[in-house]
Amino acid sequence: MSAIQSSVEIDSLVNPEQAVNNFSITVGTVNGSGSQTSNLTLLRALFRMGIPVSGKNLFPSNIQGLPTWYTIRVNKDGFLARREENEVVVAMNPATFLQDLAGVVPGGAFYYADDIRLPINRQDVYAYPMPVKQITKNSGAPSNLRDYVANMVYVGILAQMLGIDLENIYQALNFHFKGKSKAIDLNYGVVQAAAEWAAKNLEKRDPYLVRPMDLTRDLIMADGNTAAALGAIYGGVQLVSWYPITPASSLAESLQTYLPVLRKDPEEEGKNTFAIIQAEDELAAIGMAVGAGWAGLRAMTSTSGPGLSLMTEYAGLAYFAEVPIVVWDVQRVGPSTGLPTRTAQGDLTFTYFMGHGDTQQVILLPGNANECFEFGWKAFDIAERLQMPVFVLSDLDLGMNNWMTKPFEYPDKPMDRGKVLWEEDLERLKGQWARYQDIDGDGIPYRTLPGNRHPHASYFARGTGHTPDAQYSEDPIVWHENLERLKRKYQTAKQYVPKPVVEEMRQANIGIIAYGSTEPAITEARYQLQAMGIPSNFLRLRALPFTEEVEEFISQHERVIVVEMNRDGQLYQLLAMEYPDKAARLISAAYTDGLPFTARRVREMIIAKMEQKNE
Amino acid sequence: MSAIQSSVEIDSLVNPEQAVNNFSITVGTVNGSGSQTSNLTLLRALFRMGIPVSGKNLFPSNIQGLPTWYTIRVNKDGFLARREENEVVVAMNPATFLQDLAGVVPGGAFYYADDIRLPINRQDVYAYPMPVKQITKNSGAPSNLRDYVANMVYVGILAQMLGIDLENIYQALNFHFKGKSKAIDLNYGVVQAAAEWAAKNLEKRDPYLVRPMDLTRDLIMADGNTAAALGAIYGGVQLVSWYPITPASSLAESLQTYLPVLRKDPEEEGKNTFAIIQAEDELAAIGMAVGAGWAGLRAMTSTSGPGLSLMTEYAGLAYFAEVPIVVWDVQRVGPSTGLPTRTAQGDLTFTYFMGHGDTQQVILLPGNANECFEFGWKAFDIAERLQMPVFVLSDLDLGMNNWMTKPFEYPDKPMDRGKVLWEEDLERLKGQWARYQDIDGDGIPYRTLPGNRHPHASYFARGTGHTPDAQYSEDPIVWHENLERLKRKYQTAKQYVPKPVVEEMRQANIGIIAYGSTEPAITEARYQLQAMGIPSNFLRLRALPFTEEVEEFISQHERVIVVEMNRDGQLYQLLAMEYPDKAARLISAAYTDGLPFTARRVREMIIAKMEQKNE
Amino acid sequence: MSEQTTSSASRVQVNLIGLTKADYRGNPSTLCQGCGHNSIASQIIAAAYEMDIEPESVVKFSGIGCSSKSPFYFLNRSFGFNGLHGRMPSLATGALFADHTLRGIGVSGDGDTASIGMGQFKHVLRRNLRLVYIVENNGVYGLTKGQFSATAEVGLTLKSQGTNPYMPVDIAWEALVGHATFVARSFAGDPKQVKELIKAALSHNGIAVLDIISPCVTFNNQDTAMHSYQWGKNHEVALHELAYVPPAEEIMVEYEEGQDIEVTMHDGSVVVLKKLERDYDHTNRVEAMRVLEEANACNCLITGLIYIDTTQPSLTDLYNLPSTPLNRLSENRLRPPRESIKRVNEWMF
Amino acid sequence: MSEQTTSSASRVQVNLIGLTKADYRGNPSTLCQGCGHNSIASQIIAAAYEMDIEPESVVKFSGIGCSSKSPFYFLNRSFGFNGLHGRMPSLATGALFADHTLRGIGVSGDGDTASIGMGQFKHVLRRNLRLVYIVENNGVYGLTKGQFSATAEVGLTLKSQGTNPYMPVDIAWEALVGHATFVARSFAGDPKQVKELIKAALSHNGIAVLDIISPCVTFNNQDTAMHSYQWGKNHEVALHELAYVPPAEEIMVEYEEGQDIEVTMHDGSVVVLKKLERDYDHTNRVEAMRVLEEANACNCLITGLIYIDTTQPSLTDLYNLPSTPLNRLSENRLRPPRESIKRVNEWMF
Ligand SMILES: Cc1ncc(C[n+]2csc(CCOP(=O)(O)OP(=O)(O)O)c2C)c(N)n1
Ligand SMILES: Cc1ncc(C[n+]2csc(CCOP(=O)(O)OP(=O)(O)O)c2C)c(N)n1
Ligand code: SF4
Ligand code: SF4
Ligand SMILES: [Mg+2]
Ligand SMILES: [Mg+2]
Repeated sequence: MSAIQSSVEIDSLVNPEQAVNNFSITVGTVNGSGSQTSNLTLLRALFRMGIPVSGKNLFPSNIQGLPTWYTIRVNKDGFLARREENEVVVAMNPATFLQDLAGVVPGGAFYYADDIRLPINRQDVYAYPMPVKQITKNSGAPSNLRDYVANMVYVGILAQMLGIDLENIYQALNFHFKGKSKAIDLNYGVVQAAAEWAAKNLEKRDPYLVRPMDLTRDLIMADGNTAAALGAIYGGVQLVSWYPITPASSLAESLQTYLPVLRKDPEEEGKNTFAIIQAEDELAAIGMAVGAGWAGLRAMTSTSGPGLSLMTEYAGLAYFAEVPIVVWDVQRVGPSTGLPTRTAQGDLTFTYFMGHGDTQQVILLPGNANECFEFGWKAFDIAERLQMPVFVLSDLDLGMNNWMTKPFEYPDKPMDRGKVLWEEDLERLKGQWARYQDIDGDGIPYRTLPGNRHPHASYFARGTGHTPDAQYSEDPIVWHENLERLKRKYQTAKQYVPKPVVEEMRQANIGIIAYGSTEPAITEARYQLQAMGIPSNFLRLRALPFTEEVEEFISQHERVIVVEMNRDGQLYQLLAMEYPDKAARLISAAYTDGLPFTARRVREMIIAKMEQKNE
Repeated sequence: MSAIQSSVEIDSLVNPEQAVNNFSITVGTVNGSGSQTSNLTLLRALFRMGIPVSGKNLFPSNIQGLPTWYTIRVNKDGFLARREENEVVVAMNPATFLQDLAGVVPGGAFYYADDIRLPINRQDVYAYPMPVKQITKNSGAPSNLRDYVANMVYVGILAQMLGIDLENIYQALNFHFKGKSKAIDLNYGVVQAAAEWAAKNLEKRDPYLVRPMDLTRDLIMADGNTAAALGAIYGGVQLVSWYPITPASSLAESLQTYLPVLRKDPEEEGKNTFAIIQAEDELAAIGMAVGAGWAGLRAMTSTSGPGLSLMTEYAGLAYFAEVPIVVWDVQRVGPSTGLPTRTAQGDLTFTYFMGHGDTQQVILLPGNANECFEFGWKAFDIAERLQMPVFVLSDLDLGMNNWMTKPFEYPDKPMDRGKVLWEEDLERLKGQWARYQDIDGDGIPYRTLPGNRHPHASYFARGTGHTPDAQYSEDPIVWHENLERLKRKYQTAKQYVPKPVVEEMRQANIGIIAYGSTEPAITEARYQLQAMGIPSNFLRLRALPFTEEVEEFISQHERVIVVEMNRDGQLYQLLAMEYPDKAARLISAAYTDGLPFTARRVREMIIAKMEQKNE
Repeated sequence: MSEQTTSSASRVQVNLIGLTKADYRGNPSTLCQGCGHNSIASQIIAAAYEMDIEPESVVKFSGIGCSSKSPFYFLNRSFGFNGLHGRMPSLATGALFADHTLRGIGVSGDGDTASIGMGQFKHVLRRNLRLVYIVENNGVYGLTKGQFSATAEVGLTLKSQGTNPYMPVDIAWEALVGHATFVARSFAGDPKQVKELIKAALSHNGIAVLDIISPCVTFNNQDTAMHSYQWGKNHEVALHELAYVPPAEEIMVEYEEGQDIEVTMHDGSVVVLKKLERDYDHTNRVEAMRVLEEANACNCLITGLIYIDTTQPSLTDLYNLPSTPLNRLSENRLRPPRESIKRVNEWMF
Repeated sequence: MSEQTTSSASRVQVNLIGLTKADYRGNPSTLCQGCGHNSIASQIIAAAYEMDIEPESVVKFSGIGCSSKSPFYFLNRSFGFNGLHGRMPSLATGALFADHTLRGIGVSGDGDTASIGMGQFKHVLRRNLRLVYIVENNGVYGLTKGQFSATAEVGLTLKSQGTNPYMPVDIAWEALVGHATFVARSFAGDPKQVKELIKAALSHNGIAVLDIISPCVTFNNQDTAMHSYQWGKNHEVALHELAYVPPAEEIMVEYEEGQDIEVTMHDGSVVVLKKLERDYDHTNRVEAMRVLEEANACNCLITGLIYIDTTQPSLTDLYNLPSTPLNRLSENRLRPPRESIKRVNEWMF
């Protein structure tokens, strides 16, 4: 597993002060052994100590038995991207013991279950055995439950050895088990036993420690899929049709969990103002969403690559018949089935051109859990305003890992239901209206919804050519004008999609454009580059179509490096296409291997690209 | 129907000499009334007279009853693109009588069935009534068959009035009815009766005439779908899986017609060396092709927009699992169901990016019926050589209309079955081989085929990450390297795909890039522009990936206008993306309304674009 | 019958809700003359008119095909969506959640349902969506000019297509096995039965599958073809004579004790099944299958209400929806109150 | 039994073609311990070994899912293609045309076949492709962590999923109605029956559907769940005892006149159905359906060879292919002779 390759980086020398609140912990366990609770407990405890922290799960496409890793990064400066180095490694899995050992930085700490009978073949790390079985037993955990709690042993030992105070562990467990004292006590018992054992039997020799800080008080910890689901709920989602797929499933499952809790109908006690349908596949999932969106519901579906490919035909219909729906694509590594449990940003160009014929799709690009929530509700306003499908491209890293983020904010404006005509409107208009007429010059027509009882309300929707009043037509001019109106509408979209976020540095003369979950790696890399005398400005794109800020940013820099997690430089391609006159300024820095970017990866790509350009 | 709008063009003044072998005939009939035989008979008779001619069918998405038009262009200079002007109009359909009448150029000829009781409200055309029923009756056609042959009346009358000698009509009928004298005589009888009637009763007043020439002797007349099917047969196609869709159906149906005739097994008398399967939908059609291509058959499927969208997921698998298949996309107007019986070039960007994740698909772009044949067989060599899907983008105009073209040439090289290892090869290699290893540095690995009985032959194919020896892998480096190899392979593709065709004019300083069925309109437009003092060079693209000639051509011109039949300028987009440093030279001239381009449309677009750029 | 005939001939006939038959018409058909689909469209118009259904309370759905065009030829005052080939069921499923008071009519073809649409067809049955699902079954793809569809009989030979090598899909049978709660087969050449079945279907609270043999006069109407008018005429065997009796109307059809069966529908209407020669239990799935298998054996065209189960909840019944249609809910019912966001943030840790 | 046991224990056992059981193994399974899919994989290995099948003469296909992973865990010396979710049948259809001498084994799941794969499943049946089509049926989507599949019983409640509201798809039943020529149901907890059925299926010239209840021990193995080991053990009712007798071997299983049924397969092998309590006609579709309906009623798990028709041609039989596999034809058999091009050009006018 090169995920935790050993390699010393200049900036990770073991100087004791450096070693406080500034290291990574990686735990190697067996998939399905329930280590997730232990890892989250550690993560939460550190978060409660006020220390910036992030946790990333590196798991196989498997249910039980294969190796899996969890990495926690503790960083006082708030840099939370993935790192390749591991200062503290916990080895619970015999199958990866040697590899895990090899992954410890020189001078690092290596904790291992002492029933793994393998040689410690390194002198340059501090090795700590953990009598897991014995401690679990001594903790008094009933024998039938010991397997489930064994992983709490490393929680207790790390707490003792790193300086995490147990009260925070307790609170983390209390939260995790929703206050159920039986479960809490059982697990906490093991933690305590382990901590005590460590205090008695282990001598701290490595320098890695945590100390309380006050940097997380106004923050929350959330994964993007949960955030997206909650955002959708505040966006008034009414119909969710989905088909299971990693890494998107937990988005729909969160809707299943939270909708009943948060959406109590104030008027009809105990009724559901929403419906969730698990469809038979993605063709049906998007079909149901299109039907519902057409009929006036806030409809969404969520999927990943393979499912997205299957949604192509309906995506084209929704674009052309002007049906608002929201599609969340939690990206995983493609092409094809690819790496279902790894992250990427590879669906951008495909989604933009999704559907045969001329299509331009609206795409939102959340960069953190908070934006997953925000775009979760905004996507509906945009879709209904534009009468278009809106695709939100998240990814596995953002969607399934826990991110420190600003608290979710209640929507700052009322819902925008777009241009809908009801009975009274048609009364006013004396029934005079035409479904596809561009009254307002913004390319967006008016629509009526099934159930509208006005005798002139109805129209016949279709994927074939139609006149402004929705009659079937093969007339060349009618076709041409309708398609040009759709293009106008796409221009209008620029007014409604989120603008990019720009961060500047003094004397910067290079620009960086990126999007989505790579922000932490890029931010850290920019800091490192600045230290190396290369300040940069950063535009984080949040939507397509591109808004004017993007062109401005490009104009302001002779060199703009487009950084993304795919092979072909997909955003770079779309920018070159959109701004041919400025295309020569653009430089593509793209890479994909399934792992979230590290600051080092970004830094080295940027330096390499600049040298290339200089040659 | 603005398809035959009336409007006089500078270069179509009615000067008698101008009017010989230089006009368009449009026949308006009712869909399903069997006028196709009459129209083809006229077309073939003119072709036999040695006069350059083209025929285009403008039909509705309907089986029976709606208006349909057929336009024959006669042009001594060999310009055969669609024109908007009609010098000779035949009105058989009361529903479009007035519109058809309005569509005649001033000074033109208007033939109409005299049982249509509508006023001739124009003085500036020559109107000729045709007593259709009476002539059919007098011809002696049995009453139960008269409806079927009534349309032969206008064939006879036009023959008489335009100067088509009846012998050619007879030969055309003889060909059409495969020598079946009963049918021939029946139809020819009507033609003769009509010609005689016209000779007696109609006085020729309009100037439009044909005179024999000798410009078609070495040419054939074919539609692109038939040509593609024949080409595929000479390419050794073995498995055809398809699902009906306009305008692609006739491609598979031609395979059904010609395969049994042309593919007699020389070794096993009377056996079929091929299989044609009508699948339940396009997902299955491409799935069968992928299965067959994987197992070593020359496999193809044919479809149009909606079906193409449904093939997305399998296209991604074929790209990633490296399975050779050929997919013909006979383009119609999209997005969505769009205009099923109209033509467009709208699937280019979608196909290039087809499939989630990073994909680059190989695309062939035939420009005439002869190339449909040629690419029909070449596509298999390219697909098997590259172990990739190859998409051939034709369109409705090219696929379903009759084109004058060079005769089909027998393949000039033996089949290239690509890098396949059989038992004896593995013996030689002592079983040492790895499915995805890049031995030759061209990105193309070796493969074995099911049925290979060598104990080391087998491997497990999949859409998930795999090592060079086809084992499942989630390793980041393995993934990255495999994807980079695929990218290398796409570079290699440049050696195998057809190069563009370049036509130059003296002193040209503008370049034109286009592809596919628009060539005749562009050639004619370039001639007109030259006459206006604007010479141009023309690159007709024939494949993606772009070969070096494309970059050279762009470099050689300050302004390169990319002309295409879609809304968004899709080839322009791909060129800008591929050549960012030269993107500023590119100008997009794109338009789509479902009708084939006219020279006027192309000329006016180019002039307009050049003025824009000059501003 | 709900028509109010009046002495004065001058007054146009209107139904109980005051609409004329014209109010139920659609655009003029562009299908071939004599196409079975046209006669089905007119029976839909007649049924809706006679049932006094408010056109605005109906939504039409279809896939792609000649059959799927026909919703454009009836009930112009109803909303309609002509969707994608084979994907009508998902479209209808989503749309019918928007206003559970609407009645859905889906029109599909044998290609649209049994070829490309098999998956969505089978799955909408499992969900018992309240939809009248009409399959206009002609054994071919009409709109693409007569290729075999999945319901074409094995061995059927067509001039331009050769001979069909594959076993046919039996739509009624598939519906039965797929847990459809209303399964009927009929014949476009038997308009009266078609009309009564449509009425019954419109009164059913769940999926009502009507497999209607609807000849394609242009591509598959040779007398020997199982989807032709002639074959249907010669081989139709009706399970029973059907009469639909609207709610709150007494049963007029004369009626033999113990002989006839009354099926009481969700809306209180009654479907009377007048017994013909055979005894038949329309509530027994296995019986229904036996009858269909027999029909194959004796190759005859069994028509009528093959199976019905009025006891199952329909899809929207399962979702405990408010009485107000979902697509009319105001913001305050869709967006949780401001206070709640604080709690949500506390969960995020 | 084809094994050659020898006195000297030192010699490893080989079958008639000289292969050891190891020659039929696959990669080590990465499925959960106790997963039903693993026991099915071992029965496939055992069956192929005991039948003396050359591994290179088998091709494996699957879709996506835990079940679909399992072809990687048996017959490593056979080619295999792990394709797309729900699309295995089309992949197998195309591939098996390449060499008609190969036997296809397709492994799918209930989600892969009955949810997303319903369409391709039904259509491969109509074509009677010579394929052993194994559905490892556990009522859930294992690989995506336990959501309900289309075969989950209505009302099934799972902690993380709530209660399943939709009617289940009965795969054996669907196969019957879809004209499958070999339909069996079995239970991963009954390995002997599974093995004999796989042998029979491998000898069938056409599509052989094996609907095997294969418990997901991680997500759907509560004793009350119809796809659990416990439920299967308590409710299994075998239609008969099965014994597969290879071609040219005399029938050893002791055997009661008139009581047992012999089914002679395409390759000359015989499947003996030893009668248990009930009489059962395995050649009668309606009978088969009745039995399945009864099984639902009495809710028991009917297992065995439910239906077989050995008289139908398989898909490739219909295509009049040469004896040489298509994928071994030389250029001179694929490209028409040079002369022919002239004639072709004459046609073009
Ligand atoms: C995805 C897709 N594939 C193919 C087509 C072409 N197509 C249009 S209608 C049709 C078949 C219609 O047959 P059926 O449903 O039986 O309707 P019918 O015309 O016979 O009434 C097909 C294949 C399409 N529109 N979309
Ligand atoms: C198009 C597509 N949609 C969704 C998925 C995600 N997915 C993988 S396996 C699976 C379900 C597998 O269930 P089943 O076929 O029953 O197999 P099991 O794991 O239960 O053995 C799904 C939905 C996918 N791989 N492709
Ligand atoms: S082609 Fe057949 S199905 Fe289509 S309209 Fe004509 S008769 Fe009807
Ligand atoms: S999750 Fe279920 S189906 Fe998948 S391997 Fe584990 S037990 Fe088997
Ligand atoms: Mg049909
Ligand atoms: Mg399953």
